Amino acid sequence: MTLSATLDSRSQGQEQAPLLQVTDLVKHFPVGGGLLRKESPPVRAVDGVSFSLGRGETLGLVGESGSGKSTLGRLVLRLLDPTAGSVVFDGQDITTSRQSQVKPLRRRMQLIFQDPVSSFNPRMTIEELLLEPMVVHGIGTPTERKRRCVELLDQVGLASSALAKYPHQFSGGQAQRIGIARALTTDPELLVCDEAVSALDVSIQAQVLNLLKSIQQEQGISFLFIAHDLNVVRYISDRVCVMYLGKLAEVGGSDQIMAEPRHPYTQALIRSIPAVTASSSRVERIPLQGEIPNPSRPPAGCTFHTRCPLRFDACDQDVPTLHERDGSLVACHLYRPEASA
Amino acid sequence: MIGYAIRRTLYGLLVLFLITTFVFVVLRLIPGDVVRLQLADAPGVTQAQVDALAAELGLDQPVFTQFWSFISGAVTGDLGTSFETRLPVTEMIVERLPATLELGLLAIMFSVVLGVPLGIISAIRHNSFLDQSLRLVSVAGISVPNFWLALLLITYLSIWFGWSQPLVYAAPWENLGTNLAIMAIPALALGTSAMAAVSRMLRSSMLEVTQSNFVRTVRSRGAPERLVILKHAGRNSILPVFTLLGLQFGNILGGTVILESIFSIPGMGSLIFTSVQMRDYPVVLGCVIFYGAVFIFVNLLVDLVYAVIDPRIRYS
Amino acid sequence: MSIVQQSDADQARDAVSTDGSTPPPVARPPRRRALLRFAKQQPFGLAALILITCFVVMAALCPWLAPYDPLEQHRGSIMLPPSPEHLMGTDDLGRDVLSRTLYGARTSLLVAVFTMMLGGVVGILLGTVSGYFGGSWVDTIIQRVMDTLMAIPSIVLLLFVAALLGPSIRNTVIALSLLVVPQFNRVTRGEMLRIREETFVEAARAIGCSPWRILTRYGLPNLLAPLFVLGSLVFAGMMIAESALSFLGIGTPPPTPSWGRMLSEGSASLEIAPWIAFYPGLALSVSVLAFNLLGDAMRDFLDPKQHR
Amino acid sequence: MSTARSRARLLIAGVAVVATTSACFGGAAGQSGSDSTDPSADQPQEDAGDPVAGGVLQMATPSDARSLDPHREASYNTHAAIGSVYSRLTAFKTGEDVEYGTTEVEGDLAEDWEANEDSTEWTFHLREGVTFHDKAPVNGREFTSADVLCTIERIQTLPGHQLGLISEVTDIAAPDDYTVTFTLASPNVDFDRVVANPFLVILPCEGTNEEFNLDTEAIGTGAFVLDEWSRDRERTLSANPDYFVEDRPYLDGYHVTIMPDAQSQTAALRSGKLQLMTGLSTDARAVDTLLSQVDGLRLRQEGGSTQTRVYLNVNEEPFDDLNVRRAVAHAIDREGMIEGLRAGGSLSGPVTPSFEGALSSEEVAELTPYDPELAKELLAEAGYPDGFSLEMKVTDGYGETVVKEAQWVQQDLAEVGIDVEIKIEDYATYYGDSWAQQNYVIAYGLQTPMLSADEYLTAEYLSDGGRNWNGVNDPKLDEMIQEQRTITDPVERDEKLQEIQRYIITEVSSPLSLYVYDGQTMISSDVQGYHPHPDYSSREYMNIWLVDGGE
Amino acid sequence: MSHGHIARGAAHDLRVEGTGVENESGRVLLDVQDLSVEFRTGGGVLEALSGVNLTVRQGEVVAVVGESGSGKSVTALGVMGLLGNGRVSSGRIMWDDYTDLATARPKNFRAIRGNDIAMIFQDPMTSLDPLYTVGNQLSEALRLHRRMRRREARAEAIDLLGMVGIPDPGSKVDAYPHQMSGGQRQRVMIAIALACSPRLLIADEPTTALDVTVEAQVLSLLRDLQRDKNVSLMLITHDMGVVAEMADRVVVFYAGRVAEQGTVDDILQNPRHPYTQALLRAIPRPSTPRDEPMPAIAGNVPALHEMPAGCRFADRCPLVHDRCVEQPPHVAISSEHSTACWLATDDRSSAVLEGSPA
Repeated sequence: MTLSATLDSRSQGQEQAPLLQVTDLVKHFPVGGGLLRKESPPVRAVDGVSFSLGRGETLGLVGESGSGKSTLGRLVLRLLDPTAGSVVFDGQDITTSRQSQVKPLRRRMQLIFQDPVSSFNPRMTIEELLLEPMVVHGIGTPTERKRRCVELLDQVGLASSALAKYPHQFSGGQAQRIGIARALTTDPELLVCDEAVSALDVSIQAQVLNLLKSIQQEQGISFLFIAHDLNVVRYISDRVCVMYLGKLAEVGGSDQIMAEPRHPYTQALIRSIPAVTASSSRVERIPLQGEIPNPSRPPAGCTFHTRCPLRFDACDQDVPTLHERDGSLVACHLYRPEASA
Repeated sequence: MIGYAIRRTLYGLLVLFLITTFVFVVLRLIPGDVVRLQLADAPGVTQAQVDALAAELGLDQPVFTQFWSFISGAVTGDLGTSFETRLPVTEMIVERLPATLELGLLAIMFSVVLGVPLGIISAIRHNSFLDQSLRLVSVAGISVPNFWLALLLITYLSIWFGWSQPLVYAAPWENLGTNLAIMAIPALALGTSAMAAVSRMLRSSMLEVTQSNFVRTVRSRGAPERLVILKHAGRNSILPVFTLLGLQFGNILGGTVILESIFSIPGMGSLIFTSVQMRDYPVVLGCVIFYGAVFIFVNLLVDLVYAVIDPRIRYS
Repeated sequence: MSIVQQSDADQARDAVSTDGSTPPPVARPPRRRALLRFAKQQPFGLAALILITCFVVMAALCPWLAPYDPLEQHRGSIMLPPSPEHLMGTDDLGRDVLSRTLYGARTSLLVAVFTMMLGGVVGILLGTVSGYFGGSWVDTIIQRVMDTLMAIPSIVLLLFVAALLGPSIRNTVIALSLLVVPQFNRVTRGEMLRIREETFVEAARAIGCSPWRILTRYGLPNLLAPLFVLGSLVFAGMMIAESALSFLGIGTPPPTPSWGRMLSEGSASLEIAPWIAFYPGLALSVSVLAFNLLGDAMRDFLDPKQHR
Repeated sequence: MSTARSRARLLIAGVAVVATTSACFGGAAGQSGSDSTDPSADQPQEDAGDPVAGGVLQMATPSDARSLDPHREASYNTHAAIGSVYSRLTAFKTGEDVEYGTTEVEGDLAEDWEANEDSTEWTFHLREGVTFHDKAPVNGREFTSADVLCTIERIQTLPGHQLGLISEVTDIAAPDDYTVTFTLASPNVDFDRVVANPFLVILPCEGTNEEFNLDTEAIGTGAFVLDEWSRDRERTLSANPDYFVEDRPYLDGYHVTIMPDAQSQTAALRSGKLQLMTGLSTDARAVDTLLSQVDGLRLRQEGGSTQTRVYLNVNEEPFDDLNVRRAVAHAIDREGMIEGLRAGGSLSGPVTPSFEGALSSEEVAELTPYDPELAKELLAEAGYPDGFSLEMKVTDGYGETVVKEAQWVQQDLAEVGIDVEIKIEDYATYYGDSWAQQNYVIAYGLQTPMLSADEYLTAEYLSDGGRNWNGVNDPKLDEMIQEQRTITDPVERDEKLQEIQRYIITEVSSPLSLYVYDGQTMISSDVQGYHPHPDYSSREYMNIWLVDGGE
Repeated sequence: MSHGHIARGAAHDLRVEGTGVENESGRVLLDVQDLSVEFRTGGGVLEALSGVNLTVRQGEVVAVVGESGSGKSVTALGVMGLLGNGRVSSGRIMWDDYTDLATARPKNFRAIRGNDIAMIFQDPMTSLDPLYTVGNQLSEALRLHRRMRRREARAEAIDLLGMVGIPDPGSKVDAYPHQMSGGQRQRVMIAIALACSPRLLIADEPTTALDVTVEAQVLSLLRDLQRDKNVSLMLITHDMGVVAEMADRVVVFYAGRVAEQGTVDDILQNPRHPYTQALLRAIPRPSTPRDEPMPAIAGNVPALHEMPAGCRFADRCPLVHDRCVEQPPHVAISSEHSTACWLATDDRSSAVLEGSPA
């Protein structure tokens, strides 16, 4: 299997072109700068990431804060301009197109935020919020739009009495339902969920996960699901990408990656999750040492080598690339073809 | 930190240049002919005399040349010569500067010494009767024009108590008592609104800080309220007050223009006033540039103090 | 003279209207009851509102309320103390102080209103542009110009404009606007920079809203609260500034009654006819107080941190 | 002098003062206005006793001199500042028994003097043993005729009013150290009065040679030594121990504080910090209040000579019509203005009434009575039965009172249908751009005194007069003015002058001189011997003494 | 007293009984009895906590779990006397059996607060004063309660920083909070909290703001310190994983009340309250089937101003029945395990059987 074939979605079959194809995407944020100020080295938020996302597929994206996963989500939606690389959405390269050309695509891809309330203009009612995307894209007549609002609320499990209220009058879970409803107004094909359930309580989180899943099943939407909770990501995703310092560490099927993590970082992540088990089965965890380094000064070689319990000589010199290993893609020198050979 | 200071200074110089340009242009546009004004006392002057005076004052040159020669002089500290007194402007400013600075500083001191405790008390006793009364008092402080306050004080202090300020201004190093007796009332009139502003600002920033997480942490440590308020809440909430004071200094400098005249204080404020009236361009220009420089310097100082107090700024 | 409280700008900016990230514990009552809630929570604010209404009514109805023509000099009754005939006495030209004070409300309010309109619009416009292009050269240029305006002592700036254009109500408005512009610019820019970083703006972009739509639907409505607060504080400052200008003889020209002008005329006879300056002084201070209190009250009211 | 003494402010006062043309009475100054002195206030204190020496007098003035150079600066402030420091050849008499504003002179540096037959050659015999103040670089050396020569020669090189005063001097010689001879181009019987002019103070040669800076230093032979001058703050003067007048000055010195704000001055007077406050022009009520508040405070009211005026530009419609100008003149209630706005004053024609050859106030009143009905008729006659609207330029540089007067005039004019809108200009604009450029239709302002009736007429009413800023161009008037200058008989000349003024009032009627207002001096009870002269010199301060020597 | 005693003050009674087994379970340090807390807001008075009972014994780790708004943080702040504009409307907070913290004078309170009881807050980024070095803030606690001299305090501060695993503590002592990462700041917070060797450490969501890898570090540190110093730990969290890993006993909050409490095994293995049961089911685990919907709890937590009169979970409860309109009592299932549910009373006999202490 070729590298690109593995990166591609599998659930949808090889012959169909993926909805989203990301190739060597790079985003550097300048630090400082200005008329009289020296520029520091840029923050390498995303540093050469490639993946694809098939129609109706859910791709999970996990990593610690500072790994660049949110930036990646925004690059995909062209809310940020990439430094290099390309994002092809349904055959159209959106990295270089002008904003006017991107606008029609906006109705086909939407974003769900971690904190729904702050993603709503506090001065708009729920109705105004839900109407907004339709108005912007000129969808439907006023009556149709209004009807659609009620439908959407119903779909996410809220009464139409919510229409006249303001965002702050809702609890976190309700607000996230509204966020989802808003994202659905334009019948998108791609939803980027940026930590969409992270801030929710467990009982509500489960509700929202179920809602997202049912929507996907009904409408065949593709999800790019960004989160830091591996259990949540595993549950909702078909495939999972593990990110570390702007690069992909490992890509694989979600069950596979949880059961047999290859990359030492993935292993450490999984080990770090406290398990809900009885006191008798408690195990003392040996936590991963240190914290994620400053992305403006990433370590040389494998960026994980500073914390890696398995590091060896090559790690601080050579940058590992993604290699296929037993159906997963791993960027680690341990799994270099020659090493395994 | 040093880079920061240098950068700020360069911006300050840029603003100073803009001020100079602005004032220069405005002064040339203002109606009223300085040459004619100067010759008002000499009836029957001839055109030749007018031209000679214009040449003497350098007013026969094209405006751009005048501007350029002013700028090149200003860079070396030479702000030109007064049309009126024929004295170097720099010299006149240096002579007038101490009084204005003192007045300004006294007003600031007054506003801080009174405004800070008022603000703290208001914040601690948030929403109490005391807080409400103090707020009313401080808002009232802003609501009375300072010139009006000054005139009321002058008139009624002398009518009711037979008190008037000493006749002659004395620099603080000449006679501190006299100096303070003269400066007290104008500083009070000038500082009242700043005082009110300080206490209002401190109150609101203190309220915000006392509700912050780290103050809760300090309290959880069992720190006495005094320590909480003075060390932690105080230092954190005084930061915006510094910025405020920097900006207030501009107002106070402006206020000296009226108050110095009312109180016969020989400072730059009264100098500016006459000089505008007399179209004494070099003096006006010099004074405004100087005021601007002082304002910029004070605000630079405020920013540096800010950086000293707040380590987050120091290293950015 | 402190023409404008710089602190107002800061405080107004602090009055972050509705902080989405800290939802209040209780769902807020609907908006139409806001006035009632305001009245309940801010007794000073309510008093201020009532006072301001009185002054506005005074200004609007002065032709009907004033017992005399404010310009008419009653030659036989110069500097008369308050009496049933002249409730606030007469001034040094024999004009009725009550009538002049009433008409003065009109001048003072008009000057402040027009100043706010002119200076406010320009300031908000520049601030919006500056904030929207925050950090770019456009922003830098606007900010340096604003710095320049702020670094020139306000009274000197006013002297210049007055000398340049001559005293008149129109020119007073122009002069005072120069002081207002940087204030509004600063607050607007700061708010714009803040709003620009708000998640809901990103959400709007994600939806496909145009920059214009974002500015008008998301930027301005969220700016309004702090600008309203600033407005009322600046309004108070402008009334003081107008009086200072008139006091210096470079503001409202005679014989138009304005409170500042009346203060100026009356202060010469403060000892012999205190009523000439007392009533306009009182009116000025009380109305400035009212606007300040209103601004304070609005700030407290709109600041979610203050009533947790 | 001027004017701006009301609260107004601030340093505007200084502007107004500088603005005065020739801010001094010349030798031709006439009698004080008979109606302008308050006899009771001017009486000497009854039990003041004999003068005693000692003490320092505290006084205040609203604005300071810009320069101390008497030849470069013409302002009142300069002359008041140095009047007691320098001496002149002769000086106007002052004193308890001397009439205010007399033109009689006495010797100052000159002990005696004589003229030749036709008064074209004047010889002054100088006092011997007079020394300059003991300050470097003059160091108390003796005064000689050389100093007079230095002074006169300097004057001849500088522009300014003082040059005009001695323009008829063709030659000046010093036969010896104590004799100076002036040769005049034309006869002048009053030359001894000319040299009494404060413009002609005698400087030491060190000053004219620029060995010290005349702008900031004054070293003379006067009764007081200028110890210290700090601009816009104070002047400290101490008694000259070697002053040539015996037993003078009484004071150990005097101290002048510059206090621009009238309120502050009054406060200081009330609290006893000030003993002498001059140049007031306040409302009678304010004066009364002050007098009642402070024990022993006395008022000295002096006839003024600054005219209040309405300027009408005869080149502009509608004031190109004499009837309109006359209508304006009749419409203004001038006596009411004095009563309502000033503490005292007298109606004035083109020439200030206290001047020789001037029309009396009574006659002025008769010539232009206050008569709104007549004004309306005149307007109707001129084709303006419904009046008209105009903008009236006024400067606040003369102080708040002038602005008030303008408003008074505004209402008076409104009553006859002339609707003027007041346009306030700052002094520089008013003077530089409006008034002197004839860039106005109607204006309200002041005219500070000139030197003589002749000067008023020639400067302002000749078609090519230096200050003819009203557009007056009347060949007949030109002829009359030229003619009076040739008349040598004083009585005949006075008659001619008065005839011209009647003609101006009735046939030219621009500018309209309204009145001159009185100046007031507040004197505290312990100050005695203050007998000023309207020449604004402060020479007479040598006669001031303090009760109990200021103890 | 019978195990099945039904009363509002059940937990209190449990404690009384608990004192009998003091030797096994340790001395009771903190005893919160029937605590209610209300907040005054613009919209009226809101009861954030009603009738809460819980105890913390010497050396044990008590986890307080619940969803946001359930009152677990309010309980902690109530114990610390840091309620702000809230106030204790009823109940007692007994410290070490002799001081009622709910009514203690500020001065006495301060001696306990920070000294005997210390607290770690959720957000390490904003919980340190940005203007002072961490050393300064550490020394402040030491100087306040242990009357140390400046130099002494500094040396101790360096030791403490080393103890909480800050690398190079000698130089980090002079660092400002903003120069540290979130994990390091939380370590500093722990160091400050431990500075005066408190007997009870309250940790309010100490790892919520941290990444999983750092969370593991901090939890491991807390556990080690707790063991080494024999400190009692009241751990407030919403994460059942953290509970499972750390706690000896668990108190489950729901909507301002205690729904259930017991040993960690009682709660995880034998939850008796329908809420606890549902909560445990709703947690995604590695084993959760991906093709089935998550077992979610329907509905939302009621808002403070619209609390139902009876059982507050009734609206969402799959087992709701008629009696739920009344407030259920605390039912003791075993000496440590109790729950506030009518079902448990009906099922008392079995409860006693199943819940008997191990």
